[in-house]
Amino acid sequence: MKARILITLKTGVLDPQGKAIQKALGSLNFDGIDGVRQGKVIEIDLAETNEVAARKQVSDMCDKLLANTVIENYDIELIPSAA
Amino acid sequence: MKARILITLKTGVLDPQGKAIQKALGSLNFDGIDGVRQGKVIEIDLAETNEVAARKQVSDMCDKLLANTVIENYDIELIPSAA
Amino acid sequence: MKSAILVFPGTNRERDAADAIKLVSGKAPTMVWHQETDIPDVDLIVVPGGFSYGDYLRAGAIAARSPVIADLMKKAKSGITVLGICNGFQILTETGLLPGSLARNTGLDFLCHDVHMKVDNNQTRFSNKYAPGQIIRFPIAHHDGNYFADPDTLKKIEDAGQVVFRYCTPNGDISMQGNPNGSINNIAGLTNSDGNVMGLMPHPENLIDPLLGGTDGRIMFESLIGRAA
Amino acid sequence: MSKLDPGNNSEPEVNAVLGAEHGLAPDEYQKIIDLIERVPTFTELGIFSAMWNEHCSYKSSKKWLKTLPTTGECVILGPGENAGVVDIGDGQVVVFKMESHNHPSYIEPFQGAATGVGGILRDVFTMGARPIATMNALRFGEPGHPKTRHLVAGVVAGIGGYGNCFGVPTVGGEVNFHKRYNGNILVNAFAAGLADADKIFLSEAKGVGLPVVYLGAKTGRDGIHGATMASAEFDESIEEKRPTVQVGDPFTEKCLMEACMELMASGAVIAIQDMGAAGLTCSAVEMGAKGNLGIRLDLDHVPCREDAMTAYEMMLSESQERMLMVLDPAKEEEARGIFEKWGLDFAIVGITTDDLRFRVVRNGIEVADLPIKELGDEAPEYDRPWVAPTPKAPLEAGAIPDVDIADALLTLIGSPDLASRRWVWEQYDHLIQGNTIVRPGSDAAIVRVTGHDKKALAFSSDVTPRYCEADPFEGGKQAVAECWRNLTASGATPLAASDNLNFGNPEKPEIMGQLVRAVEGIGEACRALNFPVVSGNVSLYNETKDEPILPTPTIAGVGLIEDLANTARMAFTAEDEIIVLVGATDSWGTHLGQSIFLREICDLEDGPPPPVDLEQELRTGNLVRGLIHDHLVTAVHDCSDGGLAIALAEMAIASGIGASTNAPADPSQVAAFFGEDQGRYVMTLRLEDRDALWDRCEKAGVGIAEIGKTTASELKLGEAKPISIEDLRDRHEAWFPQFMKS
Ligand SMILES: Nc1ncnc2c1ncn2[C@@H]1O[C@H](COP(=O)(O)OP(=O)(O)O)[C@@H](O)[C@H]1O
Ligand SMILES: [Mg+2]
Repeated sequence: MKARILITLKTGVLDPQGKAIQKALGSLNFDGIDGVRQGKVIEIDLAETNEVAARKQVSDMCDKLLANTVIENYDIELIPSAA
Repeated sequence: MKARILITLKTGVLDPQGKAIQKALGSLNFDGIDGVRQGKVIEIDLAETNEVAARKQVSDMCDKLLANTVIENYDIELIPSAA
Repeated sequence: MKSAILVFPGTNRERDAADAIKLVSGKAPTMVWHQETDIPDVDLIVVPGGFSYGDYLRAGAIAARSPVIADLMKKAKSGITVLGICNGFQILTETGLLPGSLARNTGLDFLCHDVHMKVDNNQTRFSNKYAPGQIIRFPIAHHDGNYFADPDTLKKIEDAGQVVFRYCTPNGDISMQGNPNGSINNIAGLTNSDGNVMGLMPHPENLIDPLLGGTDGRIMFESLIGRAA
Repeated sequence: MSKLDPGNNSEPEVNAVLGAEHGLAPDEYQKIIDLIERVPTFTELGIFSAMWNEHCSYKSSKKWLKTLPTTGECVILGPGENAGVVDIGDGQVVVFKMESHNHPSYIEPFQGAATGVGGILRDVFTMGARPIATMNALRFGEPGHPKTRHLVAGVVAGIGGYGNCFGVPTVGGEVNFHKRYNGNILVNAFAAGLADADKIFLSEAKGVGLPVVYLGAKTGRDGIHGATMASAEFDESIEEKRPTVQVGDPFTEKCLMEACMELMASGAVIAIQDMGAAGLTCSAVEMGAKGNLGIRLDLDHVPCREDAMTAYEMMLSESQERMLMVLDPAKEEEARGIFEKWGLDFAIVGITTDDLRFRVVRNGIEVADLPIKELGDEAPEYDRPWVAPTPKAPLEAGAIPDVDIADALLTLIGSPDLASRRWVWEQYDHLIQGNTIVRPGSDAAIVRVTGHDKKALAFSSDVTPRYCEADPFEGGKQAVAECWRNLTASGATPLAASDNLNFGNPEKPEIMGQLVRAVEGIGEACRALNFPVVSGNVSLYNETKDEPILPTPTIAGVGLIEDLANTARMAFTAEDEIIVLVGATDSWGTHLGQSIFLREICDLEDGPPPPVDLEQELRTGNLVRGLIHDHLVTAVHDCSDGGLAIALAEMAIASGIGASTNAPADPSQVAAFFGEDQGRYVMTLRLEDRDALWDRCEKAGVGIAEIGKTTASELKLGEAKPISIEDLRDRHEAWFPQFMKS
């Protein structure tokens, strides 16, 4: 099983990278950009094959390490391995 | 329209971050982890409402700025705004 | 004064901190490896600068989950003095011992240069040898020093006088001009609500000798000694 | 599918065509067959191509490198190991080297520059020295070229990203822009470390039947053919020569260094060699050949991070942050413990043998069996044809327009090659380790020797490529002289140098001529100044579509300061002091050929470069050092790019104190203020020391001219209109940040 975790900043939390990208896109003449946010994606190959157990394991990982839940949200997507 | 861009390292490119995360998860006693890769996710709010045009615009952004195509791949997902 | 310095893989300013402490207190600190579960009984625990675990994932994140942290939390809660410098500050926010978090510098670049700071609170064990409102000059060397706290937390911090140092211009203006990294309210260093744990981004340990351009950093260590002598 | 495709597991047939694809000329391929009396296996061909390419074998340059002076009173170990070793007294040595990472940095500037820093740091700590300082000499294309800004941003961030995380101060370097680097940038990285003289570690294996141990990061398919690429010209097919880019992991390198230091202290290390260019191949062959031993590697034990790697791939991988060691078997467990503590891989991958063969086994099958000494010793060595460059005619009398001196100064101080490099070095941690006494932005950086109150080392890196283009011999001399002069201006005694020779395609006689003449110039200057070359690196084929770079022999020098009290800075220290120009002829300045003034103001790159009188250089430098030691001068700055006017402006900007000069009696005001005559220093002194100073100059036979006084806050050059220091500083500081923002 593969887990894809999207980690994004909570609304209201400062995002200097997102802001800088927005500015840079502007100066490259891309327009119509109303906002940019940058986050992380972490992909984990898991031995676990049961979806419920996998989700539980990954959300534990997020709470304990992968996300700083004071400032970040996470979202887990599970992708079963091609059998 | 909102675009979500996943930027990940090409296969074979060393991912020190992923490696460090994998080790850290191991020492937190998570097991059955066969691999970890870290990438970036960038979310952009676009004024553009046409899907084809939006995809073209975002992939231009990726080539010109957002991704380092020497070592990174990107993948674009478009999410129409709730009207 | 007995002191200990925590060392994580990737820590790289532990020698600088040890030199400063030794110079001021005459006693070399004990180096404590991150795998250890007991920190010796000391008056001061320093979490030094560097790139623990390469700052991978988030600056300080992996270090904050090391075995040694449990005892650090325990000792901090019992009132032992804890000083986190640069990466140490980032680690302390990741453990929750200090409020808020440190984001990438607004300009996105790593920055190494001198900054000015105003002493906002000289009634702490870290700053009692500075004059109130004194303008001091410290070097910075960081990539993620942009202090952030949500409005409620920020209000609590400010109301309780937890801010010890603020970035300022050479003449003492607390403005964006004097702010190298975008920190909210120009916060360069702050304590926890009990006042025994402080984190700051600038490097007092690199300004302890006139030969190196000044001694403003030394005063912080002297403040700490004064208390624990 | 290309036969070089690292993903291709079925081995191609080995023949001359495949040899050519590996960069081996037909006669080189034949030489292999003659040597081993059979057709090599695919893996063996890979090994030969790695050992015999330009980067590892120095086949075009060796003949000329041998002519450089490499010994001296202070030299403990010259070229031949990972880095040079120089005595600094008290039982301590400084270990240093400079190395290029040009091609990779052009392809992926961040990672290319980062891994360049990683490589040079490894060279230094492999010898048992803890790194204390790094420098970087960078050349980019013209600022207006569409790629330049991206390359500058990436390279600077990459150097900072690696050095800052590793924890070594980056204290110096160079940045130049010129259109001849549009297609080939240069990234030369220097590192210096400290060690005890009796605790230097070498790569020579000793003892038969001992374990060969692999340490550090895992092996991937990174940079396979990196060394071959560094020996080929860029062309349209560069994309194809781009297998996987190497990514640096400074965190792992920092752990590797700490682990190596612990391991060395434990007494377990018999021989050690880092895996740099052509990784496992070069390191294993070198350890065996130097020790007159054979090596047998069993690749099944090599820690890999990718599946199904072939022997060929493993032997050629340039994955970073790896080491090879021969260990004392009695200490094996202790050694393993240290590496595990630091979270690094530790694997026994081979054994030393007495048969002088280099044997490689994969899946139980021997895939290489080669004579180990011949792999290095029999590498081709060429005496390539060369032609001496034609000397440039002196500038014509009317070539120099009469311009406003003040306006010209304002233009020059904010021009790409003279503007402040603050934007660059503020991204480098230059303070870590708490010993940086003089920060970047001065003549030489000064770093205190840990554990000493007074003792320090000075570092400088220099070369003026436009001089080398006009006359490689004088340019080579000048690079050495300027480095030596910068060290001297800080009060240091220059000890020794490392050279990084960057040139175009040596198969072209005119390029080979540049190399030969530059090396001759460097040799002559090093001999005259007692400044031996103890390490270095050669980077050739820096050309794209037939356009070579400017010849760029970078010189990085190290000087010793016995007492920090006896040093000088370039900042003026007080108003109303006398300003003198020492080392001058009767005139304040004469030479405008190849000057910055000529290029920036007249849009002309012409004439011969300024000649260097080495005997005069030595006399002047020794005098200046004596004056600094005796505290007879209060500020010292060497006169280089941009001449006297720029030197004065830099001293004013550094201090906030102004200067006013007399009107020079010279026939040309422009030459007086902007001439780049060599061997000169601008200094200040107190009024009461005037007689003593003139006396010293006279005794030393060194020319001195009193040129003016320090003043409040303006710079006034002769009759020209005064310029406020604020204006000068603004111009000086503005260019780089503005360029990077635009
Ligand atoms: N231009 C040079 N001048 C003097 N010595 C050089 C020069 N180029 C290379 N060397 C020396 O040749 C040896 C081999 O260099 P190199 O292959 O670059 O080292 P490494 O194997 O550490 O990468 C080193 O000892 C180096 O110092
Ligand atoms: Mg080496």
